[in-house]
Amino acid sequence: MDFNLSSEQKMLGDSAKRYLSQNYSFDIYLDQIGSNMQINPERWQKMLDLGWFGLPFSEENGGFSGSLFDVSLIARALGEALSIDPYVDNIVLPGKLLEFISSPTADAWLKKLIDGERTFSAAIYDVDSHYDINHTNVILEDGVVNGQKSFVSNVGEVDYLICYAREASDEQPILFIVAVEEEGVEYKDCRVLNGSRSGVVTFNNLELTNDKILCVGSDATAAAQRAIDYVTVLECAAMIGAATAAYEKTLEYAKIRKQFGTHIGSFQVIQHYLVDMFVELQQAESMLFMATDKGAVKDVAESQAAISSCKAYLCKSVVAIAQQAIQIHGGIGVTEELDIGHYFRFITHLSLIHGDRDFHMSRYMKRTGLEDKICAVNMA
Amino acid sequence: MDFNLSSEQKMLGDSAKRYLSQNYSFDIYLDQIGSNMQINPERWQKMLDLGWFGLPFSEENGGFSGSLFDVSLIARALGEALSIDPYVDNIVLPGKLLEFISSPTADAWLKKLIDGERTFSAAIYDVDSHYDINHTNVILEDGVVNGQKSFVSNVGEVDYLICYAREASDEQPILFIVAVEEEGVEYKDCRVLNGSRSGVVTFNNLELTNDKILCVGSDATAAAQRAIDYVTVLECAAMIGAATAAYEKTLEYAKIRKQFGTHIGSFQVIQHYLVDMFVELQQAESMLFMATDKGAVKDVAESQAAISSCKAYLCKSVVAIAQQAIQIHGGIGVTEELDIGHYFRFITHLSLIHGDRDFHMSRYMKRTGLEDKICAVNMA
Amino acid sequence: MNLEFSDTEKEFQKDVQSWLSDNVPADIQEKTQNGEMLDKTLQQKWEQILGSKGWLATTWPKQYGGPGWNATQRYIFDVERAKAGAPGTSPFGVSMVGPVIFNFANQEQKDRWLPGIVSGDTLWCQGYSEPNAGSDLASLKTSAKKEGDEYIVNGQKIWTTQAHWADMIFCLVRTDSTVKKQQGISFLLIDMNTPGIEVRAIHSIDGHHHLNEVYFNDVRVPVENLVGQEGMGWTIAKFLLTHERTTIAGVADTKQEIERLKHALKNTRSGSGVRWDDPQARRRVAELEIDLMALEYTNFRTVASTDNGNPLGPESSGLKIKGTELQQQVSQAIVELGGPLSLAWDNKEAIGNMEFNKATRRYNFLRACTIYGGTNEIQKNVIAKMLLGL
Amino acid sequence: MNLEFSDTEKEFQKDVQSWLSDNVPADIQEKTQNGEMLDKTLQQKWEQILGSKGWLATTWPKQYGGPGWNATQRYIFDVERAKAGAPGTSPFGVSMVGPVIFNFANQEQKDRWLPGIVSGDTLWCQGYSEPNAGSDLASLKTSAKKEGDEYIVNGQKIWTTQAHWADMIFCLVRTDSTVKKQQGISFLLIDMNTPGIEVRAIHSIDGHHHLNEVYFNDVRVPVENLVGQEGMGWTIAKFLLTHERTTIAGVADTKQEIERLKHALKNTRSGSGVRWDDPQARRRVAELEIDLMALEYTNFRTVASTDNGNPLGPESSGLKIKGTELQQQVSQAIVELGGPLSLAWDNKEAIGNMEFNKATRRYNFLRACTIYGGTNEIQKNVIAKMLLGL
Repeated sequence: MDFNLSSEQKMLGDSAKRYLSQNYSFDIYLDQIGSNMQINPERWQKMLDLGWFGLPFSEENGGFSGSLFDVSLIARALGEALSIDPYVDNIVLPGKLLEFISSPTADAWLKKLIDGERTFSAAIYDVDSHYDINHTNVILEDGVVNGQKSFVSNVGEVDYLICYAREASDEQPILFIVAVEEEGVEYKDCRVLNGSRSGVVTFNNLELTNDKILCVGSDATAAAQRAIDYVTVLECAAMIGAATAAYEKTLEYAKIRKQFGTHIGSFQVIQHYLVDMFVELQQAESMLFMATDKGAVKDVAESQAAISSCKAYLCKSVVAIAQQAIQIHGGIGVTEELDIGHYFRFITHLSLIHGDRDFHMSRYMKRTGLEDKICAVNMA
Repeated sequence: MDFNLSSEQKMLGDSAKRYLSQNYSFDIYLDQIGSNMQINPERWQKMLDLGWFGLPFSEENGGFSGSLFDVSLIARALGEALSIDPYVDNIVLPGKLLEFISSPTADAWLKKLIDGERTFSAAIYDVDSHYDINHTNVILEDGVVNGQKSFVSNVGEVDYLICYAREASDEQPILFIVAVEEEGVEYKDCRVLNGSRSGVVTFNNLELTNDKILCVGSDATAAAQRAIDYVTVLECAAMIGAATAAYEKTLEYAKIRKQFGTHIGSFQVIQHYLVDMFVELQQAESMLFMATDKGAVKDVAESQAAISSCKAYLCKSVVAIAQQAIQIHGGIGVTEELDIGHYFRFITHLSLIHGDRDFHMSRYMKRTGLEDKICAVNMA
Repeated sequence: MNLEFSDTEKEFQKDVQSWLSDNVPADIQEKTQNGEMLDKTLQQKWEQILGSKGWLATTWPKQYGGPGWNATQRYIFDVERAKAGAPGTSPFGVSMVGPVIFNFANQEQKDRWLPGIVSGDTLWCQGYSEPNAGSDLASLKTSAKKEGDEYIVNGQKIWTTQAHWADMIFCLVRTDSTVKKQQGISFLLIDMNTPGIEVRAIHSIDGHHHLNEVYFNDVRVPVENLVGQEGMGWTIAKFLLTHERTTIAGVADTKQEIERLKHALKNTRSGSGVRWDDPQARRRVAELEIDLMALEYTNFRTVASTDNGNPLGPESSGLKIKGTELQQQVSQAIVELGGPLSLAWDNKEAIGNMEFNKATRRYNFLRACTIYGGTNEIQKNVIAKMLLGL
Repeated sequence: MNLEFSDTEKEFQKDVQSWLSDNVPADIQEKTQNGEMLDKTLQQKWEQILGSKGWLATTWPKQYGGPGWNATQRYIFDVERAKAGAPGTSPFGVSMVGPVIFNFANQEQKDRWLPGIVSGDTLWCQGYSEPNAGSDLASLKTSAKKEGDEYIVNGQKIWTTQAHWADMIFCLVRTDSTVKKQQGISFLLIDMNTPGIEVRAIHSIDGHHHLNEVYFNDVRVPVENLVGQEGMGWTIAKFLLTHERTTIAGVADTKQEIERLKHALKNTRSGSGVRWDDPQARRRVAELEIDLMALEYTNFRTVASTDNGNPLGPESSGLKIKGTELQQQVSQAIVELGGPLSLAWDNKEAIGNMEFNKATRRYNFLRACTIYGGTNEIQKNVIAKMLLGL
C-alpha cells in the first residue's frame, strides 16, 4: 500500500491551495453568503483555467480523467478555505450525471459544461424524498411535465437543469434536461445553511420534446445514483478540509488565548479535548482515503459500502470536531465575525446533503449483508 | 412533591446499613463468590428477623405492606455493601410471583416464604427466551412436564421452584410449583458474573398433580410480568447503591493516590471525570426515585414505561460510572483484591438481568406510543 | 416521598393554563411555536402582559411585587408557559438585577428601580464579561473613578445580550486597582442613554443579533447608582451565581422542543409515508425523552427542596451542565432528523415542514448555551472544588 | 495512492494462510476461538511452533533470526493469524527486550539472549511499574547497588504480566539516587531463578492469573547483565515506547472479535428466531465495523509509511488510544448483546452459546487495556505536549 501522493497529485493539491489563498478569503465568503450570487464569473473562469472543470471527466469527453482521489483534493482545499463556490454542486454533480448517462446527447452537453459554455444544476430530490432519489412526484405524461423538485443548487444562476422524474404510463424513471428560462419552469429560492442558495423548481405543464429526454429506466436511476455517490465522497473531502482548518485554528487559539493568567491550552482538559479532535481527525481522514479508493471500484455494493461507511463516520466525528472547536473558542466561537462558527455551519450543511448518518448507516448495512435475514430453520 | 424520606423510611434505610456494616464485608463477599453457598443461614435468619422477608408483601399475606420505595432502600443498601445475598432473587421475586397469583394455594406458599420456613427460586426464562418471558418450550402434556429452564438463581440451595411453562393442548401459559428434590427434576449450575450461582433445570417427565398448578392463562403471564417489573426496580436500586459506593471510593482514592508528586485528584481531567460521575449519579438516582413511585401505579403502560426508562437509563449511565471508577483507579482497579472491579461486575450483572438497555428502550417505546404507526393517508 | 402534585398545585396548574390560553397573543405564539426569534416589541409586549398580571417577577417576594409562588408553582408555570407556545422572559431584570437590588440596595434604590422591572417596562442588560475577562471574570478592567458625586466609567464590555434593547445596564466595574483583583470590584447601575456609551452589534451564528459590545468612554454615573458599598461587586456577583433558579435546567422548553420534534416527524411526508416511520428516528426521540426525564426529576428534587426551605442539595449542581447538554442534543436531533429540510435558512414559506426549516438557527444559537453563564468546563471546576473537595 | 495489496503481498498472504491451516494445533485453536485463556504450556507450545518456522520474532532483522518481513507482511500475518484462531504472542521477549538487546547490548549479550527469544524457548517478563510508580514511571525505587561484579537488587515490581511463567525479567532499576530521577535509572536483565526473588500472584477481574508482584530481596545479578551503561535505563525505556509496533492498535484481533459477534448473533436462538433478527443488534455491529475500518485504515497508513522508510506520521499517535477504546467497545457489545447468556462465568457446557458465555471474562480483562502501557490519559498528555505543542 502507498498513501503517498504522486508528484502530479501534490502539484494539484498545492495549486488548489495557492489558487484559494490568492483568490478566496473569509471576507469574500462573508460577501458571498450575503449575496444572491454564488457563481462568481471571475473565479469561475479561473477554476476553468486551472482545469478543474475537466478534471473529473474522462478524456473521451474532453476531460482530464482525474481519479476520484484527484478531485477530492480540490474539494478538500475548497473546504479548508471555507469556499462555497459551487464547484461540486454545479460542475461535478451535473457533469457526472451527464457522463454516467453516456449517450451522444449527454456527451454533447457535458462538453459544454467542461468548456464552461453553459452552466447546470441537478434537480434530483423532491421535498419529500428525504434521501431516497427513487421517490419523485414529478411526472411526464403526454409529453408534458408537472411537479416540483427541491434542493436545486443555485438555480437562479444556471442555464440548464438536469431533472430526475418519472413517466406516468409505466412509472419508469427518466432524466431530462431543460433550460431554466423555458416556459413552464418556475422557481423560487432561499439561502441555506452554508450560505449558498437552494431552489424549489415547479414544472407547470412544461412541454418536453424527446431530445430533452436524456435517459430512461434503470439507466437513469443508475446514473443519478452513481453521480450522487461520486459527489458524496467529495463532500466528505470538503468536511475533512473544513475540520482540519477548524482544528488548526482552535489549536492556535488555545495557544494564545489567555484566561486565569495562562494560555487556555495549558489546561489539561483543553489539551485532552484538542488531542481527541486531532486523533479523530486522523481517523476521519483515513476513512476519506478509503472512500476515495474503494468508492471508485466497479462493484456497486463494494463502492456504496465504502462511501456510506465514510459519510456515516464523518457525520459523527467531524461534526463533533466542529462543535468542540466552538466550545474551546468560547463566546467568540458563536459569532458571525469569526470563521469558526461558519466552519461549523459548513460542516453541518455537508452532513445533511445526499444522506445523513442514519441513511448511510442503513445503506452500509444493506450493502454488507447486515440486513440479510437468517433462516432460523437452519439452526441446530 | 416531597423527596424526603419519612422517619420510618430513614429508620429502615439506617437499619439496613447498620445490619450490613455489622454482618457483611468485602471478605465475606470474597468467600461467598468462591463458594457454592449463597444463602447463608445466619444472615438469612437475621434478614428474617429484621422483617425484610415480609416487607414487600401485604399485611393480609402476613407481610408489612412496605412500598416499592421502602423495599428499594434494602436493595440499595445491599448494592452499596456489594452484598450478593440473594434477597431479591430468592425472597422478593418468588414471593411477588406468589402474591400476584393471588390464590389461596399461592397465599399459603407465600406465608411459608415470609416465615422463612421454605425457600424458593423462580424459573421464568428458557435459555433462548432472551428477555421475552412469553417464550418457553417447557411443556405440560398429559399431566407430565418436559423441557428446560435456565437462569434459576441458586437452585441448589432452595426447596421449591416456581416455574413458568405452557400447556401443550392450547398453548396456555401456566405457573406451577415443584420441589427441587422431586423425581423428574434435574439441575446443574454454574457461577455467574456477580459471583452467585445460576442453574439450568431439566424437567424429565415430571408428573404434575393439579394442586401444583398455581395459575393458568393470562393471569400467569401477568403475575410473572408484574413480579419481574417489581424486582427490576430493586435491581435499579442495587445498581445505584453499588455505583454510589464505587464513586465514593474512587473520589477517596483520587484524594490519596499520588503520581507525579501530587494527588491524582489535582489533575483537571480526573476532576472532570469525577464531576461527570457525580452528576450522572444524581441523574440516575432521580430516575430511581421516579421508578419507585411511578413503577407502583396501577396503569400497566405507565408503570412499565417508568420502570423501563429507569433501567434503560441506568444500563448506560451507571455502567459508565463503574467503568470510569476502574479507569481512575488504574492497575489496582482491575484486580480481584480491590472491591472496585467487583462493583463493576456486580453492576454489569444487574444491567443484564430482566432486560438490558435495548429491551427496555424498546418496551418504553411500545408503552409510550413511540411505536404507534402514523396513517399517512391522514396527511394533508 | 411523594412525587405527585398536590390538589392545590393541580388547581394552580389549571388556573395558569386557563389564563395562558386567553392571554398569549397570537402573533407571539405563532413565532414561538415555529422556533422563531421575537423582536424587541413583541418580547416586551409579552413581558408587560405578564407584568400587568403580576406574573413576571415570579421569583420575587410579594412585598416587591412578586406573585409569592413557591418553586413548584414556578415550575408548573414554566411548563405550562412553554406548552402554550409562549416565550421565556429575559432574565436580566427579573432574575438578576432585581434580586441584587432587593438584597443589597437601599430603600431609595429599591423604590426607583424595582417597579420598572416588575411591570416589564424597563429592560436591563448585564455588563460582566470583557474581551480579556471571559471565564476569568475577576480580571475585568472597566474602571469607575469617583469624581465628586459621579463615577467616570471607561472600558468595554462584551457578549452583552440585548444591550441594543436595554434601558439600563448593571455592571461590574473596577473602583480600586490597588487591592486583590476580586476586592476592587463594584456593582454599578448605568442608564444606557448616558452620553459616552456606544453599543456595537455582534451577530451570532444563528444569523441574529442578540449580543453586543458596549463601550464606555468617560461615562458619568451618579454615585447613587452604586449598589452596596464600593468593593462589594464580587460578593454580589457570587450571590447571583448561587441564587436559586429552578429554571436553569431548561426543562420546560426542552420538553416542548421534543414535542415539536415528534409533531414534525409525524407531519412530514417522506416517500410514501412520513418521517415518523423511521425506527431510528423514534429510537432517538425515546433516548431524548428518557434523558429529559432524568433531568426533570433531578429538577423536581431541587424544586421540592427549595419549597421545603432546605438548602440546595448536591443534585442541583449538575443542572446547568446536563440541562445545556440536553438542549444541544435535542436541537441537534431535530436538525439531523429533518435532513435536507433543516438546510433552509431564510425561507418565508415552508419547505416540507417549517419546524425543521427553523431548527437550524436554534441549533446554531444553542452552541452558546454551554458557554455563557460560565462554560460547562468552569462549572465542572467549581463542582470539583466546592462539592467534591478536589 | 495505492491502497491495494501487491501481487507479491497477496502471494505472501496465501502462504501464511496455508501454513497456518496446517500448523495451528487443534486444542489451541479451540480455546482461542472460544475466547478462553491459554495456560503456559499451550502458549509456549504455539510460540515454539512459530519459532521453529522463524515467524516468531516478526519485527526482527534477518541477522538476528527475524523473517525479514516489512510492516505490511507483519500486518497480513497478524490478520491471518487471528482469522485462523491462533493466539497472539507474548510481547515481552520479542517486541520489548529483543529490540533493546539488538540495539543497545554488546555482542556477548546478543549471543547469549537472542536465540532463546527467537525460538520461543525463553519466556520474559517486564519489570517496570512499582506500587508508587505507575503512570509516573520515573519515580521508581527498586535499587541496584554495585558490589564487585554483581548488582544487589532490592525493591518491588508490580503488574508484572506472566512473571509466574517467565525465565527472565528485564528491569528498570535505580543505580544512582543522587542525580535527577530519570538519570539514575539502568536497564538490567535478571534470571527469575535467582535466590531472593519472590513472585506473588495478583488475580485480575476476569478471574485469571495474569499479573504478579515481584519482590527482590538482596538479589545478586552479574554486572554482565547490565544493558548499555549505567544511567541509560530511561533512554532505553523511551526507545521502547516509540519503537515501531504496527500491531498496537489490535486491529487483527478486534476484527476477529466482531466476526465472532456476528457468528454468535446468527447462531443463537432467541424466541422463534435468532439474536441476529434484532435490528438494534445489527446496527450496533455496523457501527463497530465502521469504527474498526477507520482504525484499520489509520493503521494501514502507519504500516505503509513504515515500509516506505518514513518516520511515523501523526496518524499513528492515536492508534493505542483508539485501538484500546474499540477493543473495549466491541467487547462490551458482545456482552450486552448476549444478554443473559453473558452472565455465565465458569460453565463447562455451553449455555445457549459458548461465545457469549465466554465474552464476559474478556470484557473484564479488557478494562485493563486503557490502563497498561501508559493510561490513555497519559497518552493524551504526551500527544498534547509532543505533537500539539501544548
